[in-house]
Amino acid sequence: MAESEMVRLTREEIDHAALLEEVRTHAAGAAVLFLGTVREMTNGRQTIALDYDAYPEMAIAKMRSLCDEALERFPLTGVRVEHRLGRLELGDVSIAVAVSSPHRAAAFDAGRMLIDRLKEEVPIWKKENWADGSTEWVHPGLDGATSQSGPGEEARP
Amino acid sequence: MAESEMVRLTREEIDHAALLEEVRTHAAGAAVLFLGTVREMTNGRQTIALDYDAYPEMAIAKMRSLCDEALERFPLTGVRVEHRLGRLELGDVSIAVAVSSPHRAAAFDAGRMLIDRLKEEVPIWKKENWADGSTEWVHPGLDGATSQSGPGEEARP
Amino acid sequence: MNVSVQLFARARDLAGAGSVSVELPEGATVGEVRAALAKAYPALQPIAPSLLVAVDADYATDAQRLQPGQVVACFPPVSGG
Amino acid sequence: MNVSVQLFARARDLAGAGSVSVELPEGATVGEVRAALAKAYPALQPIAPSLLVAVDADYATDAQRLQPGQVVACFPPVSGG
Repeated sequence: MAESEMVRLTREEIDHAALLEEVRTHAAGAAVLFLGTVREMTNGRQTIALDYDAYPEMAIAKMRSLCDEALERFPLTGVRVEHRLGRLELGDVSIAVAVSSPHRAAAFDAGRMLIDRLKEEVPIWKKENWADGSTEWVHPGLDGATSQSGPGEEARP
Repeated sequence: MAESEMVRLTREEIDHAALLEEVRTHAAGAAVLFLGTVREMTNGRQTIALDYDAYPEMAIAKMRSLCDEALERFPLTGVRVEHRLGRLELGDVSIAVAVSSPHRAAAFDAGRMLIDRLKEEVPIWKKENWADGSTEWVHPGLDGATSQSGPGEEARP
Repeated sequence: MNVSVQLFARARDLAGAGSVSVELPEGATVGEVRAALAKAYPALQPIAPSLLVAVDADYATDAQRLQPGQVVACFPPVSGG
Repeated sequence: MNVSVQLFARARDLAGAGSVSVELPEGATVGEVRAALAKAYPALQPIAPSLLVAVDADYATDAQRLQPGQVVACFPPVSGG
């Protein structure tokens, strides 16, 4: 059933409380839940919403292999990763990572590793919808070739 | 009101979902929730329950000063710490730490600092109720002078 | 062989399509896919060196040779989380 | 002066009380409280060197002098979390 999948993509609100419950077990002494949330200000610019898009088959495969790697490197008793796609408003949860472990060090380290690596490797992209009406795909390292468009315009280089 | 206190002691179940909500804000891009939960096995011994006791006035004061220190050291947008006291069964949440920050590094680091320092400095103690019927206050560094008692017996040195 | 390439994010916007086709010799490399894309879709030229190519849902190097039937995708650096 | 000392966890169990009184000269130090406790409650002797003393809800050093009216507590190493 979908509820027991280790990794998930969703277009609905992420039920992070349920995700956290799924990693809790009597074998664990620690659980860490990380939430990425839509922040209003980035480098002095105001966001009104983010659009998240993914290459779903590969995103799922990459998220799964990151979880497998975390399970190999750390003595975890549970791991779940869920990413939301589509339009997200300010404060919405874009990503939830939940891990549990007998002891806290592994739970913190695994949670941190999962979100760090996910941001580098998983084919998901966010588009900023700035308060000034422009939009911009976020592609780290591509600043010299930004793609912006005003409201109602087609995207252009 | 009690709900907005930065630090809390409670004898009820910790509403960690509510705690996490309290640190979420549009200024944050990351939130980290840490839960300490009652683990069944410790060094090969089976626990059936833990009893937590505190020196409440000092515990609250110390928890508050740890949060103040975290707010000074890290660019946090929210911090909450709640510890449960009394009898806890397997899997129960004994402690919840929730922090939020514009970026994830500070949220992870502050959460880790808070739980690490709480375990060293805040006057709260746990008593193991082992499956063999014995009980034992946990006092790190006092292993040479353990205090155990069988069921129904008075504690003895 | 005709290779269908899925595009995402800014690459899709620049090409104006989520999936495009390029004609390549049998046994072409991933690097040749990238070059053919930039030639067929000049709007992709400025970001072509940074485009990542995935074959069968895994990152591929430019030297890797394509087999018929493999699924190819091309996209700029990721920004999830 | 008569100093009331709150005890916690194993210290309370060993002394058999959550609060005990010890008689000390005016201006006694925290170290003297610890020594007086161990003398009045021999069961505390084995853990006395590890006992922590708090004055007015803050950790105190053995050299610190007590003022009348201060709240004193004594307990073994903490294990919350």
